Amino acid sequence: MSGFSMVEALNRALADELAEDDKVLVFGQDVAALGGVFRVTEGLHDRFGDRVFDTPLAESAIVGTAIGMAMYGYRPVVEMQFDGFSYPAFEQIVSHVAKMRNRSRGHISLPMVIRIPFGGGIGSVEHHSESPETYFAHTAGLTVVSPAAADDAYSLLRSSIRSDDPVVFLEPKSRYWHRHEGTLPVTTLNIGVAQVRRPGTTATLIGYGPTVEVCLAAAVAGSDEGWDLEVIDLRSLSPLDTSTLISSVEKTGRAIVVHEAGSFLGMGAEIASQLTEKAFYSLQAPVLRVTGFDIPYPSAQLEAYHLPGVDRVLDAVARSLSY
Amino acid sequence: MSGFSMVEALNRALADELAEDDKVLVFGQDVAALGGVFRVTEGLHDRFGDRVFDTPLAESAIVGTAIGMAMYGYRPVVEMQFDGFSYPAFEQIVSHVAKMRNRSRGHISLPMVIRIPFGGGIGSVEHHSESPETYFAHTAGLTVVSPAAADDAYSLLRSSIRSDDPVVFLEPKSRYWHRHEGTLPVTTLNIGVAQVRRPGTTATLIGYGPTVEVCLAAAVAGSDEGWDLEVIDLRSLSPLDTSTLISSVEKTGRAIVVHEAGSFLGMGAEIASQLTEKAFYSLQAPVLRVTGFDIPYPSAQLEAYHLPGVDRVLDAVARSLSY
Amino acid sequence: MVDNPIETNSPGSGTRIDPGIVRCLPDQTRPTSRLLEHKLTSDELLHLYQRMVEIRRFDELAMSLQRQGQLGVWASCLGQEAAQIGSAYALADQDWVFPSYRETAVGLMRGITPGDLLHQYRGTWLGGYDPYKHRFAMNSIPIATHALHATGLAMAAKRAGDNLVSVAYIGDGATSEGDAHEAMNFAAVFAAPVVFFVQNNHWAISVPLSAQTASPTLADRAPALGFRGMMVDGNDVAAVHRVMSDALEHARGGHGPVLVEAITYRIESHTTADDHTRYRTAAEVEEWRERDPIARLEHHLDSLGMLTDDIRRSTREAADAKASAARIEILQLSAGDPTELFQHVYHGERPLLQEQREMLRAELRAWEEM
Amino acid sequence: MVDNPIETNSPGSGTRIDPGIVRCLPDQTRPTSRLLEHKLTSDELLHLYQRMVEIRRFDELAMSLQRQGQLGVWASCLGQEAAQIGSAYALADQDWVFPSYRETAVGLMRGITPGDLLHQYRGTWLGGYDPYKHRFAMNSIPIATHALHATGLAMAAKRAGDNLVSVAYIGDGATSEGDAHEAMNFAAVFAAPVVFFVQNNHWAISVPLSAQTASPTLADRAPALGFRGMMVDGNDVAAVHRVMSDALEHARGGHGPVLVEAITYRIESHTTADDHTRYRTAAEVEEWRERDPIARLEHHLDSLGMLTDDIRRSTREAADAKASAARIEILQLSAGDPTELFQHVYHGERPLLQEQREMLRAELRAWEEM
Ligand SMILES: Cc1ncc(C[n+]2csc(CCOP(=O)(O)OP(=O)(O)O)c2C)c(N)n1
Ligand SMILES: Cc1ncc(C[n+]2csc(CCOP(=O)(O)OP(=O)(O)O)c2C)c(N)n1
Ligand SMILES: [Mg+2]
Ligand SMILES: [Mg+2]
Repeated sequence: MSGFSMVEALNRALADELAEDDKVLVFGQDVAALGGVFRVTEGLHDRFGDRVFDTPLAESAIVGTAIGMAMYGYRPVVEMQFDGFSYPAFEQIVSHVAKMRNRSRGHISLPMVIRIPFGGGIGSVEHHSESPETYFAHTAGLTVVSPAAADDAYSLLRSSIRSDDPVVFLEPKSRYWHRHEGTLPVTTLNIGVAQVRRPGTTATLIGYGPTVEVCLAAAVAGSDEGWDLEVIDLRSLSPLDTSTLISSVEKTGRAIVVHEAGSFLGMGAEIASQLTEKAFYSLQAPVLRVTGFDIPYPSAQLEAYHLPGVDRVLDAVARSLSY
Repeated sequence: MSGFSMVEALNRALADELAEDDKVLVFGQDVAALGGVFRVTEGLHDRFGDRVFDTPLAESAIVGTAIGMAMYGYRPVVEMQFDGFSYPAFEQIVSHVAKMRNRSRGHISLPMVIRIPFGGGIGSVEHHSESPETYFAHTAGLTVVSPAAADDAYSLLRSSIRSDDPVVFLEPKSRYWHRHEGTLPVTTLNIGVAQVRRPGTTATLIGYGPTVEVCLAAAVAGSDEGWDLEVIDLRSLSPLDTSTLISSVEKTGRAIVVHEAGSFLGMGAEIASQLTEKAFYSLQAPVLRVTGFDIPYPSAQLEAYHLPGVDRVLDAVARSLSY
Repeated sequence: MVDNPIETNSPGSGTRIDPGIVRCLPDQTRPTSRLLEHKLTSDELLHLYQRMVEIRRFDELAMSLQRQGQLGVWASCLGQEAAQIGSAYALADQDWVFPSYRETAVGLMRGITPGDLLHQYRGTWLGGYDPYKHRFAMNSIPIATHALHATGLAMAAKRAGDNLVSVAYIGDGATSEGDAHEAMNFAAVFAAPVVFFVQNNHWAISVPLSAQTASPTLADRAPALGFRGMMVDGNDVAAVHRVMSDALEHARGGHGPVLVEAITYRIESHTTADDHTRYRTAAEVEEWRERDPIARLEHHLDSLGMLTDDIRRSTREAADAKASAARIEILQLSAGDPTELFQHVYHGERPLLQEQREMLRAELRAWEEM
Repeated sequence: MVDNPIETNSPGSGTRIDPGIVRCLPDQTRPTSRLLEHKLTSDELLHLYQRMVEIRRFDELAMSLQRQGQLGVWASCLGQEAAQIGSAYALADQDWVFPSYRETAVGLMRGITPGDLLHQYRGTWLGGYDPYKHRFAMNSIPIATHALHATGLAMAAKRAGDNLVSVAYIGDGATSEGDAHEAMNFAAVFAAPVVFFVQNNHWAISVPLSAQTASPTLADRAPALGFRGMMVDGNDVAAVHRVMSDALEHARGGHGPVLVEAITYRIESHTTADDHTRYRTAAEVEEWRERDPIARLEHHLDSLGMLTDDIRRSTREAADAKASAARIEILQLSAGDPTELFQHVYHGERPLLQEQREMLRAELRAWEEM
């Protein structure tokens, strides 16, 4: 098979960081012998020994001990096995990971990465398809990123490990096996910078993680309607690259945000508010949101109805154009 | 002293529910002999015996055992001692409280109330002044309310206890001791309905919990500038009474949302997005947000700089009018 | 050898049963120093044998349905039948069960139909049965969290004066979670009638027991928190039944919670999505296969002269027939009207969800028309 | 009576020290069956006496500053001086402390200045000292959470081959939190050099120990998780020092974590915002006042003929002088430039915070001009 998948890219990013910086540690549940339930850490234990290790089954402890290690100068990269299992660590993340630098008046840095496979579309059981980004992106002190493509996954993960700020790294499960042409290593944009994946003039589609692909597919389909849609991949949810979004909307006058999380207080809300405030006179229609429903993530046979797909995006474009 | 404080109103609401429905239970840390650190449960243990009881120091257990009790037909009202100590219960709240009805296809109701004193302005130490409403209001399956006045606190708490949906009840600490004229019991509006606290035509100020008072004070101050400001008290954050907000904005053409939580993915983002989408042609300016900064809640001597005050609200009105 | 040390223990708190691991049925694979009396009649033993065979057959069916793409995933309980069936058989009707995702045998023992039980794995809904009818709570996937629900329900029942015990089924891995500790501590402090039934199957996905705890037992957690802990051979259905009966009696009698550590083994991979050959040896699995709980009981029944070829055959046939019926029931499961997605989120109606439901309804209509 | 049972215990895991609660100094309030040898010279005892007096004086100062409105709140450690000072004195420089909000005495023992230590209570900043300089981590207010940080740091130090022990100070109430359990289990599994120093002061705000646990001890949590637990009379500074020294040696020697339960009492209200007369009797407090740790040591020094009136006076005077200096330092604390609020949230700059800082800056300028 040519190219590399996102899983392979993440694996390689971990390996390269482990090789270059002996302060990097990788741990969590089932990351050693098994190589992670998605095989993101495959082979790393063999290669790096006890720098890649399994822990008992306790997420608060995984994040909490990582804090102590980061205080001591290590750069822990921990895995929450699934989005829905990051919640037991919520207190450690919100009360300590996010606040330690500030509390200590800058004395303590916590250079740690919390990797979380997130999002749906893989036919899984409950708690395995959540989109918890709002919880983290709303929390001051955290950096929250999500790659949409395999090459970016590699580069973003390496930058996240090198960041002196703690990073919540959201890996879109449904994109894990998608292959990218080319060879590693690659260097993509910095954390905090969004990428225009496709330029266009009719309207701006904004996605991240799993929905960038949906936006790109909608853009292709939209050209049948004569629409020239711009697609932006956020890459970083916090900080948010507002200026790239504003530039785009100043050109297109219309924007649609697409994500799997529910609409209510989803990223779309923040983006719509900022764009409305900062590009008020450019907008010819309200920023629209195409999102998962505001319901608990549904069972496998129903998820297709829940997830934002190409048709819903195109409907939203049409609605936007009708203003 | 005439009238009653919010603490007294909440205490009376609990007492009246305990008296009328023997399925109601009240528990948490220090709620029995001590009567709660804010005295909200004062005297209830004496009057209702072991239906009001202290637990060991473990928030996940307080919420988790409440789930089991609610399944068995009780109506637990649990207290998280402070906003910042609700996070250890986050997993139970998000993964179970919010989702149990849906998971069980409607078989299980969880009629429980999670009381959380929230917000700042009381000169407290870290973790005691948080505004965690986004975390809860973003979570499908939860009802999230917050009273701004003592009479409403009484009525909202009684309705919350009677609700068959789980309710996160956010009590604005800085309003605890504010007195309301009149006598209890009172009945105010239903959950889900916002209240216009002051009618006006120049712009709409939208607050909830601790910031309604700020909005009202700004409205009074604004009349010096010749502004006739409308003030809306949300009362319920989820569900959000969008139609009351739309009607107001259709009249005023301008809105400013005021809250203590940070702006990024705060309630202001959701309100701004919905208003922009649903009242696009009425809005003469973007919906503006006056909020706490996007930083960890600061120490006592600095909180005055952080909290949205009358001046910032008035500045925002001026900015809104300049569009 | 038959002995009876369980009754000699002071009830109430802080004690762990001697002499360590309780066994009642001979184990062919190792010398057993002493066996305790069990509490089952021959008819009951035979009944349990039949249920174990039937439920194993069901587990095989589920495995094969998963392979055929009819189930999204399957978490086999193969090898844990004695632990699950022996404990479930000891329950009274009014008792409540709080299961994890692996308690298929317990669910079937509580009378839930295979179809109702498998919605979650077929992906047709997140749950499917009426938990009140069977006193079998919703499967809990987040590890250890449901131990708190079990404790809360027990506290509630005690308060109501109802004579029931609430049983939390958790795994060895689950004991590492904070929630497990909090549940045990609350149960002890409130002397709640809960049994924490820990199936120590030696693995939490790929993490072995030795990486989960530095203690030689999980049962010792109980006395450290002031309540009773017991250990049982989890592959010995009669011993499990006996220890569980004692535990339930203890809890029912108002003496507070009990932790039962049932020592068993997960023969299959964690789920069908897992590959256990990556992290454990074939020899280890083989060793435990030889301690198969069904073979153990079979051997015992044989030694009592109770297992004719006829019974073996009829047992197998009955199991096959039930599996066929189950197969049909499972394949008929469907997700139903997608707009039900909005129906159970809240008790009351919500404008936001009504809007979203109308949008979906319009889409469904449009698709139909195409 | 002097005995030495600590060394007779097998090191490694799973044991709790006999004979129960270790004591070294006679307790005037109750017959003490046997006293163990302590490890302090007379000079050291005298030094500890002086520090205890000095730190109690400091605590009184803080109480009165709070009453004068100069501190927002104060959590007194009055009555816990032996536990805190005896344990802190046993530490090596390279060891790390992870305190809760009540470890004032430990903080002062680590050389943090009163002002630096009290920013949090004065409300001038959330913290104030350099944790690396003193190897004294930031105060942790969320109960039990910092036990995990201590464990993580110990795992890191062990990995780095550094010879240090990490000490988590937690309360009796804290042992109920899931994080306490997870921290102890991780520490045990990774054989990390951590000491969990539990000050069992009998109360968690208004909740007594008896409502916190059904177990007679907290120390027994350790053997249940496969590591060593010890109990010590927390009002006996020599015993605390001795047990803590042994615990540190055990952990430092690579034998894994230790839990030390120091039995003491919170004499004051939980904080100045609390009113303990609402939930406990004056008689109970009185009983413990009679077991005052400073009086205990004083009595012992007296019986050794070491406590002249001169020494008493000079000790008191030195304490007063330090308190006066501390008072000045604390009153001089100020919050500084409010735009520092934006400085430590992230390592890098963020446009959103830059905007907000500029807004605040403009407001500050406008206010100045008014
Ligand atoms: C809170 C949480 N973290 C992680 C997981 C992922 N996970 C599912 S099963 C499992 C192992 C459970 O092991 P154990 O408790 O021994 O039960 P067993 O599967 O052996 O029956 C893990 C880690 C989860 N479901 N919940
Ligand atoms: C997670 C969390 N829940 C609740 C609180 C509120 N609170 C502060 S101190 C305290 C009691 C702590 O008791 P203990 O652990 O015995 O320590 P002590 O105060 O006696 O030193 C509580 C409940 C908190 N700080 N953190
Ligand atoms: Mg297991
Ligand atoms: Mg205490």
